[in-house]
Amino acid sequence: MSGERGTPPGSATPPGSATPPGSATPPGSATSAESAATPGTAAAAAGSEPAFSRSEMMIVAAARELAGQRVCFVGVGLPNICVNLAQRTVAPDLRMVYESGVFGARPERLPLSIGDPTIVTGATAITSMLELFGYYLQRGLVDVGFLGAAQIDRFGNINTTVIGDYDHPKTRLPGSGGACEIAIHARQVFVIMRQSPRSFVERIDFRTSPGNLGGAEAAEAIRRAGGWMGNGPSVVITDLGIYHFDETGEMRLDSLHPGATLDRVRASMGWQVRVADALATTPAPTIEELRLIREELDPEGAYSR
Amino acid sequence: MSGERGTPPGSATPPGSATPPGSATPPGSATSAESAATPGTAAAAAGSEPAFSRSEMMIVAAARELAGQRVCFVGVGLPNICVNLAQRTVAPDLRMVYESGVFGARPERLPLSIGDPTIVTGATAITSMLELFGYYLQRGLVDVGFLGAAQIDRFGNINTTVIGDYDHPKTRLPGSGGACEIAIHARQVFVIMRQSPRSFVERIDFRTSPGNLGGAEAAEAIRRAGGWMGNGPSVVITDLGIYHFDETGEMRLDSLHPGATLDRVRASMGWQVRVADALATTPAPTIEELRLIREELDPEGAYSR
Amino acid sequence: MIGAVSSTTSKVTTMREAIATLVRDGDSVAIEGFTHLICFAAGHEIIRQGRRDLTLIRMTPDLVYDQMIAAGVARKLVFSWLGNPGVGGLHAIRRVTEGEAPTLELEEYSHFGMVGRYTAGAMHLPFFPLRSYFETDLPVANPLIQPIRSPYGDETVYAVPPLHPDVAIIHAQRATADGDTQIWGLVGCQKEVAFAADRVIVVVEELVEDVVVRADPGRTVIPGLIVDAVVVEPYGAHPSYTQGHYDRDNRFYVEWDAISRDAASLDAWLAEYVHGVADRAEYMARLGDEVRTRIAPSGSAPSGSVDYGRYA
Amino acid sequence: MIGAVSSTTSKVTTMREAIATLVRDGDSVAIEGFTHLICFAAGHEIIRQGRRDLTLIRMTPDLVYDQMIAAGVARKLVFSWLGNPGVGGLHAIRRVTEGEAPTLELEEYSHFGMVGRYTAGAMHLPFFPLRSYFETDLPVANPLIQPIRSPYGDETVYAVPPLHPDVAIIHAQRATADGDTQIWGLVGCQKEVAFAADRVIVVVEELVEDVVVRADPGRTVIPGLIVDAVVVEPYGAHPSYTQGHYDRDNRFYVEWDAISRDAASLDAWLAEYVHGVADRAEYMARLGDEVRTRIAPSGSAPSGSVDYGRYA
Repeated sequence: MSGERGTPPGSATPPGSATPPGSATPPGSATSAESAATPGTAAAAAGSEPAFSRSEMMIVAAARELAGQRVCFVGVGLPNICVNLAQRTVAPDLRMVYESGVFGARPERLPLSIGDPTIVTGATAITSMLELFGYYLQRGLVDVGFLGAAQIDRFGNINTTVIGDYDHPKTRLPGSGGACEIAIHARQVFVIMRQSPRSFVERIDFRTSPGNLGGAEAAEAIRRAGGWMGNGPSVVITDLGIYHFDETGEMRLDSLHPGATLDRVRASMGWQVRVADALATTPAPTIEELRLIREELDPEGAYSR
Repeated sequence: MSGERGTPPGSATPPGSATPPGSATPPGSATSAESAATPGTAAAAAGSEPAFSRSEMMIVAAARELAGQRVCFVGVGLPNICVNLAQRTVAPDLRMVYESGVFGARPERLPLSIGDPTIVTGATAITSMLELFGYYLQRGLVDVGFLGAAQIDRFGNINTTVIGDYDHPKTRLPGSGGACEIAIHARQVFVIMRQSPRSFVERIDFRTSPGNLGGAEAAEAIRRAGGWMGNGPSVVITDLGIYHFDETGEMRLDSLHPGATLDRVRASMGWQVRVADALATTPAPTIEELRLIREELDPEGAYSR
Repeated sequence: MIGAVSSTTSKVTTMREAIATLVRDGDSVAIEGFTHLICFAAGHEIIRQGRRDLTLIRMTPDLVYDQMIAAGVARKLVFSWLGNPGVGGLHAIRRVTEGEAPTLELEEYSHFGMVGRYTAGAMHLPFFPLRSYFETDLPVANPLIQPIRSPYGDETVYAVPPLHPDVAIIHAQRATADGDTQIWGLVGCQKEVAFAADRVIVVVEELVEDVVVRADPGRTVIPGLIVDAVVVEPYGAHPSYTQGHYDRDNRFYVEWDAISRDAASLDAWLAEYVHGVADRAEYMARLGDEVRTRIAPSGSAPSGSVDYGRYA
Repeated sequence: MIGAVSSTTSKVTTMREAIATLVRDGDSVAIEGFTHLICFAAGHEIIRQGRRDLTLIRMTPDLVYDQMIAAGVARKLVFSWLGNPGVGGLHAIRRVTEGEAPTLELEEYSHFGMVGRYTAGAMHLPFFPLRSYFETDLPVANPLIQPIRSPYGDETVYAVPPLHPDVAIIHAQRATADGDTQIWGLVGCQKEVAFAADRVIVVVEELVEDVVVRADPGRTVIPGLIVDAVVVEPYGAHPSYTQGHYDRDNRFYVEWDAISRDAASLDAWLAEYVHGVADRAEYMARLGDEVRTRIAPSGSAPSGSVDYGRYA
């Protein structure tokens, strides 16, 4: 539970974003040693590029994944910055949906919570939560659902409920919020979380939100038979790299962030991870991406330092 | 179908009020011979009282039945005048509900239909129809539902769907509208209709809205087992008298309107009607009641002549 | 400002183009609006373009469906109340539904049943449960109304299946070019049918800028996200009404009773007011200026403004 | 005017009287509001009056329930997400739910499950169907989440049971003395929980005349018909917010994380800000005038007015 202490304001666990208070490495808490090391490495590799933090790299990588998407269910915290950055860069027409009942939000400031008044003023539509979950999400109108997690397994199944036994938990996490239904009905699910052996596990303690279950083929059959609108997890973005899911439904490392190493990736996961034959290096943040984060989206650096 | 021809504007069949276009004696179409006869009789009986029509007597009698009620589901046509009259006389706090999605209507004019814009302007609340039927009616918040009918039987079961066989009807009536659920969930059901052997029948051709089914005891057991919020029909007001339902669930004539006779009542019903031991005579309309109808509610006499 | 959205593509088109593109022979089509906001303009264009074999869906088939059915566009009607509200019956529909050989197929519910069907469609539910239909003949007449047992206790209620019209046509006071649509006054089931449908045509009295909608997001009923075409058609709901814009033309509802009593006079009316005009503007011109005066509201009734507050 | 309604009885009372009269030991109580309009004032009064054995119901138990549970009013919690939104965990609740011998009973759903429970309650349905919970451990953890087979095809979805709180407490911008209540901004499930409950307490920033509500009936969320008491309590939602009136007091949400980390500092806070004040006015006075300035919106954002039209 040490990760929770000292968590900066606004950085964790809004309803539905489901990053739990007890997660080992909460957003914004990258250790200073690594934060310092990474920019140096990246800057050296890329010549004239500016220094950047591991959090900034994670945010930028996640934002780029939103290219071409129309409708995104936004969790506060890291997803919120990612989505706002994407709207200014790769996805200018992105509509932000908040489970509190907002469609087409245009927050004038970074929302403090998933129901901040700034997401209401100037939005396209306010809906009851019945309508938001029923008419928008369950109807299949959400292209991307952004989830955090306390634990994830190789098939992208997610736990945000408890660590330990359900009735006598070691850690009581927030629970599902909207995560269970977002995982089922968002056309794609993006997961953003920091890696650690406690969060990337062989076996999650509780399945709050279904991913690819025990494998892609069976999961796909179950989805279609049950009328799920979603196609399961499509990408996991961490502080070390970018994972997609291969044809068997298992997470595969496709890109390493500048400065990260395969050894470090392997040391922060509870299973033998698959690695793409043509493992890429994530392009470093551009000057403009960093400017947007630092000057417009998170001038106080709550999420990105 | 002759009754339909010449029906005056605004007199029949709004959604949910369910007085069918094909009913034998539509509202407002009392024959002139009887209209002329009744006032004379009544006036003679009551000395200084003014002349009134059979329709006016029916409206006044129905309005008085609303004494003490809080929430009434209003059908346009006769129920609308009755409810407005009641609000000015015996039920000043009556809230009018329209199935189109209005609670607490304050129409500035007599609405032309159940969704007239005059019921919206100045109302307490507009709701979706899902909410109106779900949160208000099915939840049990409606005290009185006012229904018309093409056919009614001795137990207050109602037909507004077809005359004849369903697949090959002699007359295609409007159908349920909201009548089916109003009959089930309004705490009490008032029925207002003119009597004739074609409308007060031994056996209705189609049961659109349940009354006391085959008798009070079984009906009550079925209502409670099925979670109905209503208690079934409580009063039938016609152009000849007022009926309540006795302990067996059967219609019983409790009051004869001035000028009406038992013989005429019996001649206009398809079954041997029960008559209260202490059969009353409906008090004639007061001067004030008639003034309200003639000057405020229906100056053109569309419903009341 | 954080989160500014770039301009979106305009969906504004003509009624002719919207119907030509989005309504096909054999489609199921719902022109909804509970007495309020009934898009007669779209119904007339469907007649003009000669669509056939439509399944018409509407809680309260009224004059617009009497006209469309008389014109031969439909093979089936899904509904909960048939009539000329406040006036009487629908004669064209009665002619094809009564007697020994009805030619129009009917699928019949109660109002709440239709609302439940739209809601199940809008929510992608396999059914919607209701406490209606108990001890009535409606489930016999329509076997799609099915009993369902609650998993809690031993109560049995009824279910209706989801309804997914191929096309929903929604009239409204105003929308943006992207289709963000606002309604005040009776909303009926406009939201539910729009979300339930595969394609959505929004027809408005007024096209407005994005800032007008965003100033009062609580008034938005339909997001442009689910809208395929926006048609600007003032008086497009005549002879029904648009709250705050114009009143119901009750004289026409009464006249329709006479017009529709025999097929010949009805056909003559269609020839003059539907086939005989190119579009809604010509229709209104043919009715004459007097009608606009007759159906004007008697005054204004402003809602007043509330403050959402800036949070910058 | 046809249909004028006579004046109705005022339901206006004090928070003390409303809680004393309407909230009883052992009741199930829902103080709802999804981040918006959370009635801390009512929660504090329940603590002051020493209620016991309550079942607390709320989609997102946050600071107000952390405070109430720390104060010992509850035996059970029904919820879908536990946390200090945007900040972290709820330490008082974690202390009674973690480890070998949790003392607070939990009944847990997803957000849509809770919404479905309220909706089923509001509609008097025996269950509400959802396409949630597939292939998750939630139905194992909570056996009230039951599979249900559709009567159409062979699909199986999940059902949740209706929720009927004994008392719902709703904060809102404004209401009449009879309880006709209007909200703008996030409505969450305020309407559903109010219709689902047996008793309803409405707490408002502002009491308004009937004509204000009737000028814009589309803004009405709860009718006085289902309201038992109206309490006028400016800033009654602090430290949460009321759209257009004041902002969330985020500083307090952050401070709560520290205050609540140990039981003693939490108790000291309760002693000073709950037990140590008589009512909301004293609470606001104790916070000091600075807080009002700090949480004021940065400007106004008027909705604009629409015209409903007179139809006389």
